[in-house]
Amino acid sequence: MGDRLMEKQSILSVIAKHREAGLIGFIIILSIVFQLLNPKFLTIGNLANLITNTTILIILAVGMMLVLITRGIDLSIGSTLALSGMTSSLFVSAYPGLNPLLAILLGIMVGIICGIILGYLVSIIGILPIIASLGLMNVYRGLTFWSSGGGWVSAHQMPASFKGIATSSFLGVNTLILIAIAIFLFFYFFVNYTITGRQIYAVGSNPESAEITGINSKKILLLVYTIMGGLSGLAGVLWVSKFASAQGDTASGYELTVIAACILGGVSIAGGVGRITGVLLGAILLGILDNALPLIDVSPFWQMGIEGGIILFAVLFNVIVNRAVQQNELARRVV
Amino acid sequence: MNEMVLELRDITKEFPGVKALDSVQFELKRGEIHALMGENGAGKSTFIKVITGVHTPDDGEIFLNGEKVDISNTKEAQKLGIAAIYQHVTNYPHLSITENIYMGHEKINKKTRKIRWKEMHQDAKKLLESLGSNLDPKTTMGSLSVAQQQIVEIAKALSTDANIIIMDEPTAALTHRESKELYRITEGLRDDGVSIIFISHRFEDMYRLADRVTVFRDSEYIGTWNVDGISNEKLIVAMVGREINQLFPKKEANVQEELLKVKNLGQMGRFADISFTLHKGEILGITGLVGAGRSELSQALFGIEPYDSGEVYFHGKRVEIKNPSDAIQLGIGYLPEDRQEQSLILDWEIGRNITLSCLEEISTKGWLNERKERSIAKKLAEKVNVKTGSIFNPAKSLSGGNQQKVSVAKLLTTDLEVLIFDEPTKGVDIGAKSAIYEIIVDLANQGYGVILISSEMPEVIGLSDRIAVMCEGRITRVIAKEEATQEAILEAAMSKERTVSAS
Amino acid sequence: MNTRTISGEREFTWKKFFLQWEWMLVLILISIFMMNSSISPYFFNFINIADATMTFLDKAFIVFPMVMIMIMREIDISVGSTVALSSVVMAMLYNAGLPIGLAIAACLLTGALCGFLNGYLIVRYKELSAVIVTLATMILYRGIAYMLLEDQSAGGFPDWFSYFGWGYVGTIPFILVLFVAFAVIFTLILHKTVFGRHIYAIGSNSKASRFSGVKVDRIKLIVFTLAGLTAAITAIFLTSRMGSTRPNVATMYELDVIAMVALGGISTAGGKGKMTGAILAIFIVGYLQFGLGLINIPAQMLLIVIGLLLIISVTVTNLKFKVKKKKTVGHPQQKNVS
Amino acid sequence: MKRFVNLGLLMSLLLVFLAACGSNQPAEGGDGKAKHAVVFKNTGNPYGEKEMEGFKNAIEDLGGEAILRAPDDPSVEDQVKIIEELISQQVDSIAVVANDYDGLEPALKKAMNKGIKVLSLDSAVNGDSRMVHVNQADPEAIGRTQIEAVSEMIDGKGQIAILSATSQASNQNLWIEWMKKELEKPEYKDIELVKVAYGDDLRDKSVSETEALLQSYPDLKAIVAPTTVGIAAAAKVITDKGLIGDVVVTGLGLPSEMAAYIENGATPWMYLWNPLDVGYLAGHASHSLVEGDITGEAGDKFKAGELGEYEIIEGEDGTEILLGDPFRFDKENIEEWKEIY
Repeated sequence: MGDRLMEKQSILSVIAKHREAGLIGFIIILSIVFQLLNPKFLTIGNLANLITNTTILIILAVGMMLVLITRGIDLSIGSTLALSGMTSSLFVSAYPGLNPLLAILLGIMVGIICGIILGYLVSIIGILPIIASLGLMNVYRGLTFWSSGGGWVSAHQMPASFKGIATSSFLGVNTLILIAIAIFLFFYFFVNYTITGRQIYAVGSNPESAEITGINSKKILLLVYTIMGGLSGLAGVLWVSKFASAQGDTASGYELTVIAACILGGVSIAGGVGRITGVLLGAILLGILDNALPLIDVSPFWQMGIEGGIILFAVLFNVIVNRAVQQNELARRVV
Repeated sequence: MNEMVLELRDITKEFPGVKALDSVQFELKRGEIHALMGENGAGKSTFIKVITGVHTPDDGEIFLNGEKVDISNTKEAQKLGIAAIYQHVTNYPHLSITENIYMGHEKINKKTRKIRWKEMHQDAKKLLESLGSNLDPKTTMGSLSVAQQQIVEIAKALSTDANIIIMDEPTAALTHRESKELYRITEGLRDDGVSIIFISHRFEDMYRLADRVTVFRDSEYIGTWNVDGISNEKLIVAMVGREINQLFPKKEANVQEELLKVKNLGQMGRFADISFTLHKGEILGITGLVGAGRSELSQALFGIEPYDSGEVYFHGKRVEIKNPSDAIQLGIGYLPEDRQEQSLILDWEIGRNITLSCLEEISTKGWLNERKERSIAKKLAEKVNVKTGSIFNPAKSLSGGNQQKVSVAKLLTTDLEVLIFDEPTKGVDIGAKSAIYEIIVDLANQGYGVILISSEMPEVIGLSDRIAVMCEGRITRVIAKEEATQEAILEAAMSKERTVSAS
Repeated sequence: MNTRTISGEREFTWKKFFLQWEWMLVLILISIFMMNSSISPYFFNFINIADATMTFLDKAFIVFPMVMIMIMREIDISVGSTVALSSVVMAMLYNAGLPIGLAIAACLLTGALCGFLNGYLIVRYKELSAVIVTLATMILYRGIAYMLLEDQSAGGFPDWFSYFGWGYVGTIPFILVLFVAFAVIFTLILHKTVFGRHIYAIGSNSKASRFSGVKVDRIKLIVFTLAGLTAAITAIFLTSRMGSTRPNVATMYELDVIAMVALGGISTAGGKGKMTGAILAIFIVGYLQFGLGLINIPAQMLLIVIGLLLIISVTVTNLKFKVKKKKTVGHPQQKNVS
Repeated sequence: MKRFVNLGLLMSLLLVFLAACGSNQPAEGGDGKAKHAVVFKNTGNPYGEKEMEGFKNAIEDLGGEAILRAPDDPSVEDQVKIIEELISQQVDSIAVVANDYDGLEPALKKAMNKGIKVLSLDSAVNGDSRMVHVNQADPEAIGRTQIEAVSEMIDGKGQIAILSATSQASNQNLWIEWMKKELEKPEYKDIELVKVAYGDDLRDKSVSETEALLQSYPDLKAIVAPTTVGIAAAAKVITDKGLIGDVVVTGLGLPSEMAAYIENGATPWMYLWNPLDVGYLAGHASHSLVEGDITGEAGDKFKAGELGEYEIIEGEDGTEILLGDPFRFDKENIEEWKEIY
């Protein structure tokens, strides 16, 4: 009896400590269920689709994680994405001979500018991130409509090289996937092995201490929003290239999906906590739901409800496990 | 070589509207422990921030090893070998011990700029071991006890190769035993040639540790003495500016009928089998080491974290206390340990703070009666003698002691019969301390039943009629006033034997 | 020690009185009226000014509890979805044969339940912030609305049902009358009752409030339920204005509402702000949109203008606040020692 | 205090700036020109821009003033708001491309009560809330041509799927119904409709729905997407996966967007009406309603400029004006049309 209690407790604490393991377990269970319901789920072709479609979410979620760690939030990324996608595609349609790398750079630049403006409002002026990014969300969205004059940039206006950004592949792997892997590895190194990366955690964990340690938290905040902007800019170009169409309402409301991925990945809204591997898994979990629900013939109208239910369940499950661990620890203390 | 490692001359620092330091002096010898004392608001904190480069002084000079230096930011202070351990623990709760130690001076690979985690973990482990701790450096800071965090803070200071370490109230949150451990570490550092500035309200710390003591009062320098050359009374006069004749006021012995009776109270993992009675007009002291379950017990009695077994009787009638409003309704009041976090709303006016817990009584059917509210607030603020001009000043404008008085005033608004004081003089300077003691005794004399929870033994012994000592979640002994000595209490606090309930 | 006298009368200065954010909002509102009258000949007549309120007051009902929620340092981003779900439930039950009165009651009940669930989860699982909980329920509630109605629209209400959104009391729109009644009630509750004072206390220091006997959990539960209930009221008005409903109505309403509350001077840092500010903000945003609509400004310009208005006004409060802070907060401990 | 005044000035300045922006717009009401408004589903939609342009051309030819409006996202709430604003401006007519069949009824009824002529075009509102509807295509004709086309492309046998929008705008559902009816005919007995998928008119969703279709039905021969977003997304997926020739895509699409796919063969041909003409016809209808030439009753006739004469007929719900058969876009003519819209 005593042994069983200990065992149960240790399993629980493992789950609590290694949130990623829990997520992987959940992903595996879901995959098995989907595979049983539709054997086409675990095929190379479908998995490639799944990953390709999730790359943009992963790229954005990595940036959002940094923002959330500093106790911030960025609601403007959907609009930033649309604006940079629109600007770069307008640009390539005007100069079709342009190197696609330049288009990517242009998109990133637009994103960075959007990010710097938000970062400035948050860090220097001191506006709360939720309000500042809410305002800018409207402004950037308006600018997107305005810059295109109400039109779309569609497939035939884009040179093949530009559309190729998202469809080409290197060594048999889609470029999008490669970009996402590169970004993931870069930021994995950045947050875990660089001083600046750790300072982001420090600012989110305890801003006052950070001040005393001599960390320039304003600079860190500015940096974090700039990175988020840059990543949204990149995502904008990839999005437009992938769908070969730039519209005013591109990615409207997408910011909430990104935040949901972070939350599923164990990032705390209260700051200081979040691991990049967790975020990756959170994004993949959402990607699986998006990919598999249509495959197993779930009515499209049920997808949203199922997603909401799973997010709520995952979040509650985490809390309940943590509580059980604490209870167990208390029970072990003999009084 | 100069005997003085650090000298500060005529340091002045002004903030808009406040002169925080007015031309103060300070000298620190190599390898000495120098106590810095003064009431809250005397300018000690600002002074430390000047030394560590958080604030730049408006006027005055700083000499390090005889050379004039400018310390314009914290990085520079660190380079000069100055480190500080602040009063409010300033760490990163979500990060590992290693990171907390090395934040700001991480070890990196010069070429790749990559953080060398392995090396840092190893070094952190060594540092901790040198301080006699076997904590795993990968543990997250937030899961440590305050004393353990304190050790990490010291390790952090050592990791910068500091030869001047400033400790701001390091013992405030420590138990007796933990304090002793800290003394040992501090003395060890001194013997290694580190100079230490030690700030504390506890006279005990100073006598035990310091070689010399410097006193500030009202932003001014008062003087420096050798510790063995100054008496307790003289020091108090230096700090307070007047004499305090009697710290513990005399209490009438008018213990009356039974008020509160607790039987076999327990809460999983925190405390168990707690039984005692409290009478009208009695002060029941509860003490013990940190972690003995004192605060948990008092919070359970007030319904903050409800108990899960046992019975509570009030005036002989069995009652259930599930949340603070139940307790207040019954007539049990609670003065929390951390007044800034748990009692006061610092942004609010003093008056609103005072009336917060009695709004139901002074309103009619839920509608506020602001006139009545004002008059009650004014009356009570005057009763506890808050030093302020108007009840509309914000609570954050008050000193710690006066904030505590406002917290006490909050308890007097409602018809309470039992008052629980949880560490009422923590972080309060000696002047305000005596005022708070006076209030507590006065309340007991008026017929309140008072439960006084404190880790300061002189306080418990000086005020209580009976003292219940807790150890690891249980009451190990109940000592009557007459038999109460520090030794007796300590013995009970460390014994694991259980004695009969305190009825 | 001799007891001193402490002043118990509040000092009143005109400067302090006029230096409130709400006066700034009044100024902005007047400017908007002036601007609207100058740019469009159709604006300045009683009928249009009154009728305009019909176009923006539907979501305004949610603003009242949202002010309370944000003062308590919480947030609710599920209100838009709650509007959609309660509206869909009402329409479906009516179409399934329930009398309209009962369908309306069901709508209110659905909204209240949604709000209650939010509040319950937030109070029960304190580790979870309100953003997380309401983000999840936001997706969930709208998801349920889609499950119920798929991509259909449901309507066919009796003629008198359109009275809510289109009817008049004399020459004043019914919605405006009800809004004013709500505004008065909620303003009084927030500023003149124990309940309201407790809300401010919770937002300023939740722990201290609990230690002072404030029933924090109960108050949060009530306010979140109120948010759901007012979302259902919004649903009734919105449905009445459209005569039918679909699962995707009221998208992004939560952000509109939060923007109004923020513009009204309520900080998401909690404990600060007044109901009057938020009420003024409703009319500022509403009339600005209406006025620009009268000159047929393109939708994208409208987005930019609203976004800039929010940012500029919050920047302004922030700068004002910073200046004040510099003056008073140097080192609180050193102050007022005597 | 000074700062406060400054801020006040700043604010007023902003508003004056806005006012200046605003006054560039033709807002004068008293010059006797009739004012005709058109409200599209949402802004930033090139199809809508063309439709509104056609409307504007017609109105300006006729000497009226055209007001073009669209909310920033395709919601009924915002269209109601815009209609209310138009009523306040005392326009003479309102033509709407509705986001919901029933949802605008109270707003449009209020407009009609104030003497404003109301019609719908493209995406209809119900019969009670309009005087007449300008129907870009006969639903029966659309359903029929789609099935005829797909049958010809796959030689009359194999699996097909439909990729629709959310179909809330009532159009798609109606067309799909007609397609299903058409499929019941004996000549299509070898064609199997395996699934109707919904891409919600979102790029990403339409792409993943298409991918799901391809995964689930490896023998799929054709995808019919009667929505401009869906057809472009489906054609893109087919192109990217190198399935050109194995799976064909057809449906209703914008020439400018689909040019690339018609040229590469992913979509051999497709259909659409000319949105300029839809708008143009609606403009003339608005004018005729305001002038009193027609009342919206079946049998009324009016001249629509270069499009010729039209007659109002009785539709399923209310009266309609039919533009004509959908127009076929293929390799031959796409070059010429892709620049137009």
